[in-house]
Amino acid sequence: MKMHLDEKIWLIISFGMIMGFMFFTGYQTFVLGMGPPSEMETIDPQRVDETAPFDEPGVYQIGENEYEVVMTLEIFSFNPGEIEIPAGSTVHFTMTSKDVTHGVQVAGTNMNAMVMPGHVQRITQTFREPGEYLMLCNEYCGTGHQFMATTITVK
Amino acid sequence: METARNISFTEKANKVLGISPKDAIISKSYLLVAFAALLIGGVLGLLQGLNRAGLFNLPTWFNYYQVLTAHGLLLVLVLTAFFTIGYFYAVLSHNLGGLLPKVRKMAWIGFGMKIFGFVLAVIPILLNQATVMYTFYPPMAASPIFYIGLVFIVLGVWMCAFGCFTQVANWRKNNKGQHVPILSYFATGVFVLLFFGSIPVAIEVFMIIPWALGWVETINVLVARTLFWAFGHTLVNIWYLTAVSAWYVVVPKLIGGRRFSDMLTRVVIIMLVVLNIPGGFHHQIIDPGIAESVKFLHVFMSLAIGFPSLMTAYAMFSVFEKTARKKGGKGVFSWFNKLPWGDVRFLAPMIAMIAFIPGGAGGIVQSTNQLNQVVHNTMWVVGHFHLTVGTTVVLTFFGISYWLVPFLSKRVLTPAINKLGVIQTIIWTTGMIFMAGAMHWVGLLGSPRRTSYTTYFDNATALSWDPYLFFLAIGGTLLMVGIILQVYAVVYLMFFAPKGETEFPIAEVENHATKTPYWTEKWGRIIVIMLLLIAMAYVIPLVEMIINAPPGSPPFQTW
Amino acid sequence: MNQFLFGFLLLVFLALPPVANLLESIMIVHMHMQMPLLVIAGFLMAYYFQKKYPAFFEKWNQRGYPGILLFSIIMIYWMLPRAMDDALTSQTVEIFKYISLPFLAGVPLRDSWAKLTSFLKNIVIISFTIMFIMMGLLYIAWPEQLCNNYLMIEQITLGWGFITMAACMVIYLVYNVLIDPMQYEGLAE
Amino acid sequence: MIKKQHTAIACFIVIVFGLVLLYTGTDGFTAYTAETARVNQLVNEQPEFPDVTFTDSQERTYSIAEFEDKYIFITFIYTSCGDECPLLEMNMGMVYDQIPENYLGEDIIFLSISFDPERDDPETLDVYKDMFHADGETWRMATITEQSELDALLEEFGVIVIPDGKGKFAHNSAFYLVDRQGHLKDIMDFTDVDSATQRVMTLLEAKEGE
Repeated sequence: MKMHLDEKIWLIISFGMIMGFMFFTGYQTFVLGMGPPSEMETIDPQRVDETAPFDEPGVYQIGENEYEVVMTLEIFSFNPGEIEIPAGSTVHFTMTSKDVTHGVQVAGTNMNAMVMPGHVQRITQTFREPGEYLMLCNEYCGTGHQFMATTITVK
Repeated sequence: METARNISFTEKANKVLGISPKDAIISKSYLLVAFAALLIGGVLGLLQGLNRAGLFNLPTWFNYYQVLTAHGLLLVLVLTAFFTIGYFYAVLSHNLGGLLPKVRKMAWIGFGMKIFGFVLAVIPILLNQATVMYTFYPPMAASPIFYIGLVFIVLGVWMCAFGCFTQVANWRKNNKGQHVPILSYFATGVFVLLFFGSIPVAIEVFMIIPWALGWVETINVLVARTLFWAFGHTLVNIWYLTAVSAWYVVVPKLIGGRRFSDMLTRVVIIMLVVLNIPGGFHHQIIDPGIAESVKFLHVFMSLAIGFPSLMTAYAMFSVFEKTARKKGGKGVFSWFNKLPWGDVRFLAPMIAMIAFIPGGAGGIVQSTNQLNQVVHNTMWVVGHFHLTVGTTVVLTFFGISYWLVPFLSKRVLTPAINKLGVIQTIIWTTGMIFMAGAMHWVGLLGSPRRTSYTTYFDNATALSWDPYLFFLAIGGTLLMVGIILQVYAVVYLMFFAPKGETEFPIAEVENHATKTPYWTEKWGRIIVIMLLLIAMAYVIPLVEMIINAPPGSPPFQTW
Repeated sequence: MNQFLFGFLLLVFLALPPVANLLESIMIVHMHMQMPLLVIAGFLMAYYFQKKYPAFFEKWNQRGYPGILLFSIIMIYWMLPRAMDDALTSQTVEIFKYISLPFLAGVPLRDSWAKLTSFLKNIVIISFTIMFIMMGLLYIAWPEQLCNNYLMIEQITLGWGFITMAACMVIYLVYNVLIDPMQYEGLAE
Repeated sequence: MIKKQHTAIACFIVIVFGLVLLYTGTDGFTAYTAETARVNQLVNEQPEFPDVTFTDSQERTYSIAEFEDKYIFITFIYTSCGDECPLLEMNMGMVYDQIPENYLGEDIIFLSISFDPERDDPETLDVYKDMFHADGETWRMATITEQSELDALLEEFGVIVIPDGKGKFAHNSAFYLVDRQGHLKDIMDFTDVDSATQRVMTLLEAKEGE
C-alpha cells in the first residue's frame, strides 16, 4: 500500500502520542502510586452497621496530622456529617454504601471516588489550605440527591 | 469483469429512478420518529437547563430526575438509533439494488418492536416508577415494565441488524468477489457493533428483571454496572462511526472531490469495530472492586480508539486540501476559502468535525486514570458528550438530513431551506459553545452532573457555580431554537418541498488508488478477533467480580 | 523487511524487564497475551527467514507437517502449569521461552500454515479447541493451586480465558462450515 | 521420493525433540506442576532445618535444638486464614490422635509454624491452639518473629506464601516431617491422613526395633 511521507509521519506522531499517554499514566499509577481508588475489599451491604469498622463511623486521629475517617453513605447523607481537621492533615477515608451507588467528591480537590454497596472504598487526601470544603454526592441516588452534601472544615 | 454484467435490473432501476417507495417509507418512518424524539427530548432538555440554573421550578409530579431520565432515553437511545437505522437502510437500498422483501419485513418488525418497547419504557417513567436515568444502575430498581420495554428495544435493534446482514450477504452472492460498496460496508460495521454491543446490556437486563420482580433477592451491583458500560461505551461509538461514514463518503462528493483511500477507510472501520467494546471500563476508573492493573489495561484499550480517529482527521483534511487546491486554492491556508461554506450539507458536518477536535481531546483526557479522577461525574462529562454526541454526531445527522430527506421524498432542497439550515447550524454551534463550554468549566470547579438545582444549603462554593449555570441555560435556549428550525426543515423537506430528483451523494475513489485487499470483506475473521479482544478485556475483571463477589444488594426505590 | 522489523521490535519490547514483569505478574496475561505476542513476533519475522533460506523451508517443511508439529509441541509445552512457574523462577527457562515461542513456534507456524490444506488447518484448530477446553476445565475445577506463583483466583480466571478462546475458535469453525466462501468470493480473486 | 523422506526425517526429529523437551520439562513425566517438582526435589535433597528462633504460644523462645533427637511433624499456617489452614490443622489433629501416647513428646513433636508473625502473637496462637485441642507441649504452635529467619526457613523448605493484598495469603499446604538429625525427611499430602499416619508410625516403630 502506497503511503505518503506526511501520512506516515502523522501516524507515527499519533501512535507516539497514545503511547506517551500510556507511559505517563502507567508511571503515575505504578511508580508514583497515584492510581485511581481501587479498593478490592468487600462487605455485606445489608449488614454494614454491624461490620467493623463501619459499626462506629467517625473521625479518628491515627498519627500526627493523620486522620482516618470511617464513613457510611446512605440516602441522602454522609455519616459522620461534620468533619473538622487541622490544616495540613492527611485524611484516609474508608467508605461504604448502605443502599444504592453514591459518589464522593470534594470540590476544589482531586478527591473523587465511587462508593458502591458491597464494596469498601478507600481514598486519601491531604488538606493543606484552611477553609470550608464542600463534600457532595456526584452519582444520582434518588429524589434528595441534590441535598446529599456536607462540609469538611479545615482549620 | 464478468460480474459487472450481473448487476440486477432493480439495481439499475434504482440508480435511474431513485429509491423505491417501499424502501423510502421505511427510512422516512425511522427519521420521523428520530426527529420527533429530538423535539420532545429537546423540550425536556430545555426544562432541565432552566431548572439547573435555578430559573425555573419543575412541578413535583414531573420532577427534574424524571425529565432527565426521559431526556437521556429520547436523545441517547431513540434519536440516534432511529436516525442511524433509517439512514443505513436508505444506504442499503440505494447501494445494493433495493431492499429484499424479507429484509423490508424485518425492518418493519424491528420498528414495531422498538416502538412497543419504547412505549413500555416510557409509561413507568411518566408514572415516576422508573426514575433511574438511562444508565439504570442497580440496586436502584425501576418498575419491571421499564426493563421489559428495554428488552423489546434491544430485540428490535437485533432484527434490523440481521436485516442488514441478510441484505449484504445476498448482494455478495450476486456479486461474487466484489467489495461491498463503501457505505454498505459502514452499515455492516455499525450493525455488527450494534448487535454485539447490545449483548452485554441484554444480559444485564435479564439479570435485573427477575430481581425487580422479586423472584431473586439480590443482585451483583458491580457486574451489572460493568455490563452496562460494555454496552454504553460501544453505543456512543456507534453513533460516531455513523457520522464518520458521512465524512468519508458524502462530504468529499459535496465539495466536488474524491474520497480518501478505500483501503484505509475500511481499515479505520475495522479498527473501530474491533477496538470498541473493550473500552467500556474508562467509565469505571474510580470504581472499587477493579484492580489498578486491570484499569490500566483498559486505559490502553480506550486510548487505542484514538488511533483510527486520528487517521480519520488526517484523511479528511487531506481530502479538503486536495480538492480545494484543484479548484485553485493557494498558499498554506487560503485553500480553506475554496470550500463551499454556504452549503449546509457541507457546513454542518464540517463544524461537526471541527468540534471533534476538542471533543476527542477531552475524551482522551477522561479515559486517562488520573485526569479522569478530576472530572468523573462532574458537569465536565456532560459537556463532553454534548460536544461529541450533541455536536459532532447530531450536527452530522442534521447535515445528512438536508439531502437524505429530499432523496427519500423525491423532493429538492430549496435555497431558502439551505439558508435556514446554515442559520440553524450557526445557532446550534453557538448554543453548544455556550452550553458545553460552561459545562466543561463548571465541571472542573466541581459541580456534579445529574443534580437538580441546589445551593447545598447556601454553600459558598456551590453558589460560585451559578453564573456558569446561567450560561448553560442561555445555550440550552439557543439549542431549543435550533431544534425547532431543524424539525421544521425536516418536515418541510419530507412533505412540502417542490418535487424533484435529489442525488445520493457518494464520492468516487481516486483514479490511481491502490486495490483494496480482499481480506477486508472477511467479517467472520474480524468478528472472531473482536471477540478475542473483548475476552481479553473482560474475562479477568468479570471472573474476579463473580468469584469474589460480596453479598448482593436488594432492590431500592429512592425517588 | 518491514515485517521483520516490526516483529523484531515487538520481541525486543516484550523482552524489556518492566514489560516482561508487568505481563508476567498476571497469570492469564502471561499465558494468553505475552506468549501469543511472542508467537506473533516470530510470525512476523518468519518472512525474512523464508526469503533468506527458501531452500531450507522447501526441503524440510515441504508440506508443512514438521512445522505445524513443532508449533504444536512448543505450545503444548507452554501449556504445562509447570512451565509457567519455571519461567518465573529459572532464568534458563525464561530465555528458552523468548527463543522457543517466536522462533520454534511463530516461524514454523507461518511457513506451515500457508502450505497446509484447509482440511488440515481445521484439524489443527479443532485439536487446539479440544485442548483449550480441557485445559480450561482443569484450571477452573482443580481444587488446588497448580502454579505456585499465582493465586487460585488467577487460575480460575485463566481457566475461563481458555474457555473463551475455545469458544472463539468454535465460532470460527462454525463460520467456516456454514459459510461457503465460494458463494461470495467467486473467481474474481 | 527423496522429498518425502525429508518430511519424514523432519517430523521424526521434531517428535524426538518434543519428547526430550517434555521429558526434561516434567522431570521424566513425573512432575507436571512446579509443586510436585518441588516436593520431589526437597525429599531428594533433605535440606537441614535452618537455625531460627521460635516464639510459641506460651511466650517461650527456643531454637530447633529444643527438639533434638525427635521427629518433628510440621505445618505452616496463619491464624486469620479462612479455609485452608483450619482444614490443615484439623487433619494434623487427626494424625496426632492416632499416634500412641508414649511416642508423643518423646520421639515426636507436632509443631504448627505461623508465617504471619505480625498478627499471630503468643495470645492469638494460644487461642488458636485451643481450637484444635493442642496441648502446647507435644503439639506446639509458634511463630518466628525475625523476618529474615522466617524467610530463610520458607525458602529452604519451599513454602510459597503470597499476600493477596486483602490481608490473606495464598500458600501451599502440606505435612512436613523433619527427622531426628534435623533434616527434612518427607513432605506428605495433608488431605490423606491415613497415609501420613502410616508413614510416621513406620518411622517411629523402626527405632523401636533397633
